Amino acid sequence: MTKAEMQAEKIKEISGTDPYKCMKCGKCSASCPSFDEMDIKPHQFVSYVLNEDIEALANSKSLWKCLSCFACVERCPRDVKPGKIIDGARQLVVREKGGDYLKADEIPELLDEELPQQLLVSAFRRYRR
Amino acid sequence: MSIGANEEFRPKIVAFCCNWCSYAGADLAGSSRLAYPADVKIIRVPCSCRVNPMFILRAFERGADGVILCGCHPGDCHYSTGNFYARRRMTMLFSMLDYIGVENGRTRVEWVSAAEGAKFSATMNDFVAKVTSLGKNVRLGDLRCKN
Amino acid sequence: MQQRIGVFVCHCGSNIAATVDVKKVVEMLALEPGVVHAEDYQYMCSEVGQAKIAEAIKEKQLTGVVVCSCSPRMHETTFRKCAERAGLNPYMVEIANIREQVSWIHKDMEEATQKAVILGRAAIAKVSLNTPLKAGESRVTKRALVIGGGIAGIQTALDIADAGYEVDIVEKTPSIGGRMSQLDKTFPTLDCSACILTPKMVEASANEKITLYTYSEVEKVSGFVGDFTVDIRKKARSVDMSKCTGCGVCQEKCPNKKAPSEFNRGLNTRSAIYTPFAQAIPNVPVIDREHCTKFLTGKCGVCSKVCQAGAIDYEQQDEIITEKYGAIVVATGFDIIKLDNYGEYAYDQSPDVITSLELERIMNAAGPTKGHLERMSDHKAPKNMVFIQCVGSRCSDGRGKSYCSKICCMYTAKHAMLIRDKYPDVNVTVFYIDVRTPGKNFDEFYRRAVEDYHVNYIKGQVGKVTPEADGSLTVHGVDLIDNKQIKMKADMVVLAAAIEPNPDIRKIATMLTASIDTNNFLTEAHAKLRPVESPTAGIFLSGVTQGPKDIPETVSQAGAAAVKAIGLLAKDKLLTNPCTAQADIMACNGCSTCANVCPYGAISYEDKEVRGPGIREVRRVAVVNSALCQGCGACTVACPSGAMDLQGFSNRQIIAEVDAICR
Amino acid sequence: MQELINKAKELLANGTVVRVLGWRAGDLSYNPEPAFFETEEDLQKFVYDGFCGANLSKYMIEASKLDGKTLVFLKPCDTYSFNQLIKEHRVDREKAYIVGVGCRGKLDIDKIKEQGIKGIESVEGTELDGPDTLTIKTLYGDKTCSYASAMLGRCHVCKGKEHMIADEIIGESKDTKDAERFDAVKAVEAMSPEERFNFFQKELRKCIRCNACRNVCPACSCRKCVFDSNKFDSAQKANVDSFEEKMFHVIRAFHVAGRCTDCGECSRVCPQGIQLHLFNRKFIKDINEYYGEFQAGADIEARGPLTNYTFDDVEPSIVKERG
Repeated sequence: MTKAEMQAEKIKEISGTDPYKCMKCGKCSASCPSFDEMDIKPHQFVSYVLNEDIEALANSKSLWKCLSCFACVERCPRDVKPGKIIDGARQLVVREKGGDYLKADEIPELLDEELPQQLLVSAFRRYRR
Repeated sequence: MSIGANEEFRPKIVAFCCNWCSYAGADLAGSSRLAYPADVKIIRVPCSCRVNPMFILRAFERGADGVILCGCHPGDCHYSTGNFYARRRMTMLFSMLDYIGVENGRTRVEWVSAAEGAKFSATMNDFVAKVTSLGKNVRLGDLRCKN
Repeated sequence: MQQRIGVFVCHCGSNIAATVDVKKVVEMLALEPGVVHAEDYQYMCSEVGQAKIAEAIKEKQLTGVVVCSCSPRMHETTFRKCAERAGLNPYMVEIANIREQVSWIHKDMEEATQKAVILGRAAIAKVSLNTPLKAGESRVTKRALVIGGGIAGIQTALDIADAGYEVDIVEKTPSIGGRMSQLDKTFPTLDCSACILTPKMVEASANEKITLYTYSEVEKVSGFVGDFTVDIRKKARSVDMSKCTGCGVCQEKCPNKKAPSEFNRGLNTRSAIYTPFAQAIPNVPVIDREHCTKFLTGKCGVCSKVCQAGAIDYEQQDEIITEKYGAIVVATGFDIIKLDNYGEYAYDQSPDVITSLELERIMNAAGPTKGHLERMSDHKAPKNMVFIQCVGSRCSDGRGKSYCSKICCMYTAKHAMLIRDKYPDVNVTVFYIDVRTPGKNFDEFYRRAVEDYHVNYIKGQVGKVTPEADGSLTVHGVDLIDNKQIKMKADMVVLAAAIEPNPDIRKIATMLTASIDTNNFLTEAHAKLRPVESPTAGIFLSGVTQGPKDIPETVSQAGAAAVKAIGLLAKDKLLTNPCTAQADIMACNGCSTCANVCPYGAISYEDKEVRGPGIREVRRVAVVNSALCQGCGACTVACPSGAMDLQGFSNRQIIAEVDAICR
Repeated sequence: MQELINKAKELLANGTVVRVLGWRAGDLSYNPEPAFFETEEDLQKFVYDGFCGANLSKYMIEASKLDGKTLVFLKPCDTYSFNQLIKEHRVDREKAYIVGVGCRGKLDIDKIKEQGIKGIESVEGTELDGPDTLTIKTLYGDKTCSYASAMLGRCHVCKGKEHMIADEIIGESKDTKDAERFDAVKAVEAMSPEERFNFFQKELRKCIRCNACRNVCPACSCRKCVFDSNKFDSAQKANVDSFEEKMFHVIRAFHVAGRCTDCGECSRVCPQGIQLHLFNRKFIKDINEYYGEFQAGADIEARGPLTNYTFDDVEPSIVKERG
């Protein structure tokens, strides 16, 4: 198994979703509040995983622009849940970096008025050890 | 009888399927290529109510490790009421087998419609796994063994 | 007597042979006791294959045949007929299912071959105990029942009546006509729905072979193919059908006009005494007792006063009609799904978000807006209209239906085109996932919408519809081709909601013991080769009850179902299944336990003289009426002495199979 | 006893019945046998005491085939069996004149022997209106024990002393129930599967297939038993390892499930002392729990639980869930 294949498998495992179920309707992208900020759009996440182009996904801006609002997860008619896929990709990157992410007590001074609350909540939910 | 450590135990499973729902469900599992272990051998009966407890005991006595009965969902019986009787009979029989100390995982009733090929396959996979984990059936073959 | 059994193993091309070593199966089964002949062939069901079986039967004087092939549900009849032609009793044939149960689900050749051998052995063990059986006969009631009075039911009934048979239509609502009567125009020709349907409705009502039971429901079904007995509940109409002239004065004068109109999908109201629509057949109104002031408070009675014919009858009771039928056709049609699970489309929040069926009523000259396209909120003409496709169709997330509703792409193209034609200044946008137009002149129709009428088709599902304070709607969509998110103002949004089988179908299927799938569509006897028959003999499927389809398809299926029903009614006698129960009078206790569990009342008791070794007495013993017995076998297990046995599935046969499998 | 004889004489004399089904003395004083009597003279041999435990209902199947009415003496528990037989068309109500006999429990000679009393010649005080203490004449002199301590196991869990069917009743009954009917079943249920298996294997190992249980059972009244028929390949008795040897009792219990009145005759007659009622009572307990209280033979109308159903019946998986 190549590295890309393994990574793709890992994303599927973390997200618990099956990208083959996608019928390319685009409802995820239609629902996404961060769509304009993203270089790879939510409906494309799925094909990146299917095509095992994890490198590009890992280096995309989208990975960090997703708010984890889960609108796409909620509305996806095929239960593919792009939000979970991008979450999986993010986990993959975070894990590979070997844990050099922020500690919880470093966060308050970095806080920005503009930062959406939801982002913080979901970040804590996800990265808390 | 003990099973050698490197000899994989393969159970003998008899599945009674009613002609109208479950046998058709098994056909659908086949045409949909939904695999389940070859240990399962199906006997076609017109209705779940045709299955006499004697048949099940006979299977166990002849060395079966598990017996499963599949029929139409309650209320959907081709003969209207057959599976209702089967349900009571099997409840009684299974309870009795459990009572005399036979592992209750070796018997099962599942309602599978003609459209439920996937359920048929999943049920058989699950049942085979369960029976395999129980190992070879010695108790029913051996209830009155005098050795 | 030792049986002489022939074994025939089919390759089914490579379907079986690719996974099962058929030569090995032949070799192993040839060793079984009683087997005097064993061979394999490419396609046993082919003419050549059947000839091989026939030849072996004659040459080797076979008394039993085992065919290792596909499911008996597929070719058991084929091989039985083949045996019969070769002079062997057809019930001396058994099938070992080594395709659906072996080659198609197993990959390992050794394992598959071994299982095929075991299944073959079980079939040999069974056939060794088979006895020749002879089919009995039962009579056919030359009358058909059609459940549902939409276009499918009407067409089926007309075709059956045309062939000279009596046919009854049972329709739940006050009028026949069904969904089609609610439609404005039909694709791809754009003819007016009512213009083509109404003549058929009139024809059905005028045809003396056809009896209409409107405002009626099937209550109970018993019997079997050729001889069903059905109870029909004729609900109290509160109007005497024989007296009513259909003048319509009662509806006009009825003071309570607040009941939501079912026919107009609740977009407006109707009187408590009503006919669903002007062309209703029969043109006799019904009092809706839940909304009628007379029934609610005891005061009023206006309709009774104004009725010149004296047809109003507040005391009328439901009536049960019991009738016998030879064949039953199910044509219960569809409804659209409830949209409760799709909050994002704001259907519940804005009256300007409507379903396509509601748009049909709005576009219809007899509808709530008299055919003017207007918003239901403020009755203003819309400027921008958005159509959303696949609402609840093709969903595997549990909120909607997994299937494609099939008709939405075409009716949306129709709506878009009609609106652009009548109101050229209205912008029409269609958000689609795929546009599916297989059908004669269908794609051309869709292309006209784009090319001639400039309907804006955008590939991408809508995420959300937001009602704004100014009364407009914001549609949050995406254009997947341009990879752009779209936020668009709309005055009206039309949802192509998924269709689903009539919710009553579960109850009806249970009564008919007809099998039904997880989506509540009735199952066909064979998906390709017997698409208009239920696996339950004598039950036929017409229209959407079998699966989503448009009008031309429905009409053709309705005709096909009619032909199948006619084919049944044309017979004077039916051969009955000879696999019936039989009581051994030597062992029968006469205890009545078997009769208690028989669903067909096929068992009675007679005092019979019994003679045997040392026995000569008159005993009360069970007697099975083989014309009524359907062969379920419930009695065989209930019988404490084992006196009751089932031919073709006898205790010894099943035990022999068990033994062969566990050997 | 004299009351019963007088009644029998009276009914024979006035032509109401042509024969009497009762008891006569057996080989041993505590072993009376069921017998038919046709004349007043015959009746001199008639006996009735605490050892007359047999359920006479089953004899009425044959009596129903004979001409004329038969007088039969039934204890309260026998009447359930008689009703069940009427329901199954095996006995003819019109051919029976039923005298319900009162009951203060029936005696089991083994229960006396278990108390260490040996060399028994006869037992006194066993009559219906006798004392609470039995006097046992033995080779070693007189011994005593309480009536209750000598009762059959089934009498301790008696269903009640009311006759379900009778033309008239003679004698007073005394309540004998001092234990719960399903306690023994519950005790087995409480064991682990291994213990249950070992328990039943030990019990069934004692079986010599004498068929006494089958022959005495009023529900096992089939003209031809499945174990004697070749329909299930279950007729060959020679092979001790054959299917029926192992499964005989399970199948027999299943065949009478829903029809067994729990009369307890099977356990009473078993020469090996196998607790056969544990099978039947298990089914009765399950039926009561899953399908509602049901007493076979309480009437002649109710549908048996295994020939009945409701849409919402428990699924067979309940056995597993119940654990």
